[in-house]
Amino acid sequence: MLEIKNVSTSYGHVEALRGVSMAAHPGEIVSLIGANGAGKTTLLNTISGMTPARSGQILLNGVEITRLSPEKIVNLGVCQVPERRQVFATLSVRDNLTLGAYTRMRGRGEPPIKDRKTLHLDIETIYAMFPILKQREKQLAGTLSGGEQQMLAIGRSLMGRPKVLLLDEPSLGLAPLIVRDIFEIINCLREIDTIILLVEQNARAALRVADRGYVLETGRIVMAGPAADLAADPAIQQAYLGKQGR
Amino acid sequence: MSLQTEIIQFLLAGITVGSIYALIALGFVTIYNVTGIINFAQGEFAVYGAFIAITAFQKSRLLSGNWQVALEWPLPAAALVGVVITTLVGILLYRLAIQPARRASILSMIIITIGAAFVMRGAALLLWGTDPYRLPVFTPGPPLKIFGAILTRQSVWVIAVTAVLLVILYWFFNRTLTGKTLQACADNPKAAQLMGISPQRMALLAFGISSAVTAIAGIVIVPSTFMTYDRGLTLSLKGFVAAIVGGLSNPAGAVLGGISLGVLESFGAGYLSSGYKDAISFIVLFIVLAVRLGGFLRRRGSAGERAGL
Amino acid sequence: MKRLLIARLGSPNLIAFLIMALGLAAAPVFIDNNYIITVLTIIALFTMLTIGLSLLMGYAGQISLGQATFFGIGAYSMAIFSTRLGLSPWLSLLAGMILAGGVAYLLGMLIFRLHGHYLAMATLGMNIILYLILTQQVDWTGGPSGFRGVPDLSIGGMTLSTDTHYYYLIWFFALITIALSLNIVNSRVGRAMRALHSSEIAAETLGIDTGRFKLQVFALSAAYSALAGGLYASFLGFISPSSFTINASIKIVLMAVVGGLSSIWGATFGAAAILVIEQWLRTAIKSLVPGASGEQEIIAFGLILMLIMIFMPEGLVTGAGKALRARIARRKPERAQPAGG
Amino acid sequence: MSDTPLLRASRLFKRFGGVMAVNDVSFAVQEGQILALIGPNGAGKTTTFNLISGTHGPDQGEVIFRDRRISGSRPSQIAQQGLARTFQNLQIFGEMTVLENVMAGCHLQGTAGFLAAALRLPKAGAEEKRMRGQAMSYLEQTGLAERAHDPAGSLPFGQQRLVEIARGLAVQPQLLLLDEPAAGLNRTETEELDRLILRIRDQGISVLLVEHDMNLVMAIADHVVVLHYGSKIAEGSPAQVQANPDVIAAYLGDDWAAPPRREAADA
Repeated sequence: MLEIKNVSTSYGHVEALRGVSMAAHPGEIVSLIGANGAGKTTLLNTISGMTPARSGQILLNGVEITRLSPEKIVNLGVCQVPERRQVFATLSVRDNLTLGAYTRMRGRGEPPIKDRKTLHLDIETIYAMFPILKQREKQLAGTLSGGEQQMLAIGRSLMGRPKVLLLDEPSLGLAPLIVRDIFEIINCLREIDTIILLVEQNARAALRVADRGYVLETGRIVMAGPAADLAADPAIQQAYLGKQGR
Repeated sequence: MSLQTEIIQFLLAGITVGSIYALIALGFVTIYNVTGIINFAQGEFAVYGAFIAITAFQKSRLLSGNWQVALEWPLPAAALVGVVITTLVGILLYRLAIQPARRASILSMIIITIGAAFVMRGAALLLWGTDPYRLPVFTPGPPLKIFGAILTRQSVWVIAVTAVLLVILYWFFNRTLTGKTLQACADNPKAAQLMGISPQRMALLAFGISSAVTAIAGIVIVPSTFMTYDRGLTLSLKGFVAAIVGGLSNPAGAVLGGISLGVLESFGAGYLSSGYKDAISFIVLFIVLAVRLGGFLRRRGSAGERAGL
Repeated sequence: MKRLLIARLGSPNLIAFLIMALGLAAAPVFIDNNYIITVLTIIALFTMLTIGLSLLMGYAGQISLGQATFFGIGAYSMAIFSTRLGLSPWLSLLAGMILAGGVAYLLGMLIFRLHGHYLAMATLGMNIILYLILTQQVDWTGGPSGFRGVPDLSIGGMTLSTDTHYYYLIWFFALITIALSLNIVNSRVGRAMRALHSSEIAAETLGIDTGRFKLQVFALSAAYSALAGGLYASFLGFISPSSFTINASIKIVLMAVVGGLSSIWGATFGAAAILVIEQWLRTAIKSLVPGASGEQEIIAFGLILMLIMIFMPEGLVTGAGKALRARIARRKPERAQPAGG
Repeated sequence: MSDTPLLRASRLFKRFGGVMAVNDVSFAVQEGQILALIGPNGAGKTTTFNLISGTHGPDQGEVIFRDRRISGSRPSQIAQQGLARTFQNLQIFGEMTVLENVMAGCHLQGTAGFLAAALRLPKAGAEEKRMRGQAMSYLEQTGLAERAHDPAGSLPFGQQRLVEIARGLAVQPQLLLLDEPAAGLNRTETEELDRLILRIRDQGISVLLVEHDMNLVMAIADHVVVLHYGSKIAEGSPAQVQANPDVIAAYLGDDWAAPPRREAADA
């Protein structure tokens, strides 16, 4: 399981997370929601080591990963699908997927990929999940549509056989119909028995797909609970749209 | 000599010199793409490659004659040593000077690589002095004739080595996992890090490849031109101009840029003024910068720059 | 008015300035050694050059690796205008400054659209082109072997002929440069320059025309350099292209870096330090490696550049001051809360 | 005079690559008004802000400020027209003192050039004194007077925000653009900011605000414009936009987008 204990993170002078504690278990989808600037993305970046925590602890299956380098954290099975997808635009779809398994091919990730055949099989598994990627196999990732790039980014992370999958705003900038497809995919990811943390601005959709949810406000967790309960709570709307205005 | 022959002659000479510029430009591009750094010490790698190869090949008096070296290895072995040691120098440069300052501003980084160029140049002066050095041609024999123009055998070597290196580099970057990893780092260093790729390891690799390629350039050219300790700066600048002409982050562009710069210089020296041959590349630089940088190049920057490497 | 005067007198800049001026004025009385006087004079010249670059790099945040270009323009203007064109030496000096400033302004219009690497390379290219012109246009410049017979300057009918004369003249100009630059830095334009260095976009949104400012500072630094060049030519009477190479430009960068890129006083310190080190290294290397010739001291210069930029990017003077202050600041709370340690 | 708005953005378009960042956005800021520009992440707020402040030019459309077209002008020219701004990721001059920061903001109130400065002409001296006095008054207004001689970079984050606002005020603008002024501030600092912005408005300076902190927006804005996917989806009083179903959907999303979770489906 993934445990986050009293974590604080700052960017320069700005405290982006203030004593955040939470936990997540394999096979469940946990949504982190909250208004812009609440610290959702920072929380994911802190877990993946891109923005190291200033204080507190992050434990993966009892092993402390706080302040390890991002590379080491990836080796331990934490894979992040970054905001705005960040595919390697100048590489082909297949190469993007291959690089997703980089740590496993270098023998540092689990299970290691020792030969081309294993790699090929793994890529085929991703293609089975995202048939469109197989059609685009040789195309440069930069030429893909937004939705396809999002699928590629998710597929690329799955190539690392994550124990923890961090999804950062997967619906950002996508057309509403594509958003539906992406959430469909996220729903299916439950089957791979990983810990999934989902950061979403689309709170209603995120709570619908998730098992549990946490609400962040200015770097703090202000609400937590089963997703269905949170979805029904009117306080959520206030967290997004503020107290009653004039 | 007929006008046509003359033109072919200049063209061939230009392509030969241009190949060298192309290799140095490739060195620039490799480092720039992965790290966002322009290495002002790039040309020094060519000097070191050549000098080390020469020292391994023939009896040499180093440190103003205070240190006699008589290895007298066969040419291929000497060349290999030149490349290997220069590569180590490149790696050392990264580890000792670039990596510790990788969060520094562009201004600081420029000054650091300039400092590195000075150290390397000064060390070369101390070791090898101010004398010009030369290697024998790789394969002696009469020059080739192409449409009446003369192409020396060494020029063939230069062009062939450049071509072979290009093929190898193309294969490396596009067909091997390590090559693709480097490309990924150049493309999006942040995402690369999220794949478990260490940007610093890749930067080290880039410095290694870049210094090796530039050292080879220095070695293949030294049979046809004398090498002196202070050639590094001019070579750096020409390589940089070639890289800029090609768009700075584009390896194929760098090669084209190098060869066109060589050809332009060759014609300029032939028809305008040989004294101002070296000015040609800078006039090209000013024109390219004025025309293109106002537009897309400046805004894009390299991946490394964006990541603050 | 009285209060203002006192306030001014009390400013550390003014006190430092007065002490320095008095010390320099008295120095030749105690030093009866032409060599030392000459070294001190050269320090004054490089102070002007370094201040020009400091204004440009440290305050306006624009890099130039070709300051020796303007040094050269100043020197050769002095030589050519005063001999070939028959202008008076003083007019030639002024003409050189105007020419250098104008060249900088025009070049700046082209290259200040660039940033970082491109600007650095473009300024290097500028220097190389000047060097080529100096070596190629033999009829005008005397070519690689140099230009002999640059006339002496004269003041009120007295021709300056001795080293001590030039010592006073050149330090006079150097002190003026320092004073003017200190004034500029602490003024409306100075703030605009520093703002531009810190954040170009923020400066722009305050109504500061950043493009024009960069050009003006570049032209100013070029004029300073040309002033140094003209004085240098007249002082030595002989100039050659080898004094205006990229090595010279980098040496100026080094002096600015050692002194701290954004410090007027640092510029003087940097110039002095590097020139002294240079003299010392030349003899040291020769005794270490018998028979060595050439500018091996550039190894040390390169090392200094790298070390400072890696460990103390603000330069020695500014950096050391900051480190000291940080140390004091660290100690204070410790003393205030002994239990906390 | 009063019926023409101070600033009018009409039919702005801006495309970045394949993305329409700003798609046909129009709105107006009235004199003496606090207008808030809000919207979910990626809605195009910052781009719109940049189109107005001159950091980018619009592909189509224009920005009219005091009856003059300012779109396409350099930021320094826009500042001369009486429009100042702050930055979301602070752009203070860290090595300069707080006072010097604000005096740099007074740049347009002076004329001394290099020569006057270098020679310390009396004119420049008088001007300098005047600017110093002005800058101090802005520091007093923002509660920074005590820190006037500290390097701006050494101030805590919240006060650095105030330095930017004081510096913006020093431009003597008619319209002050604030780019997420509350980002990174704690609750007390945000409340102080509330009051400061209201005071600024009461001096007759209009404020255009891009802000994430909805409590702040709802408490002080006179008028709110909501962007989503680059387009304007609503505008009105804070209470009006809060109750607007389109706005709620934009912020909270539509749950039809997600399939129900497995357990629910099984049950």
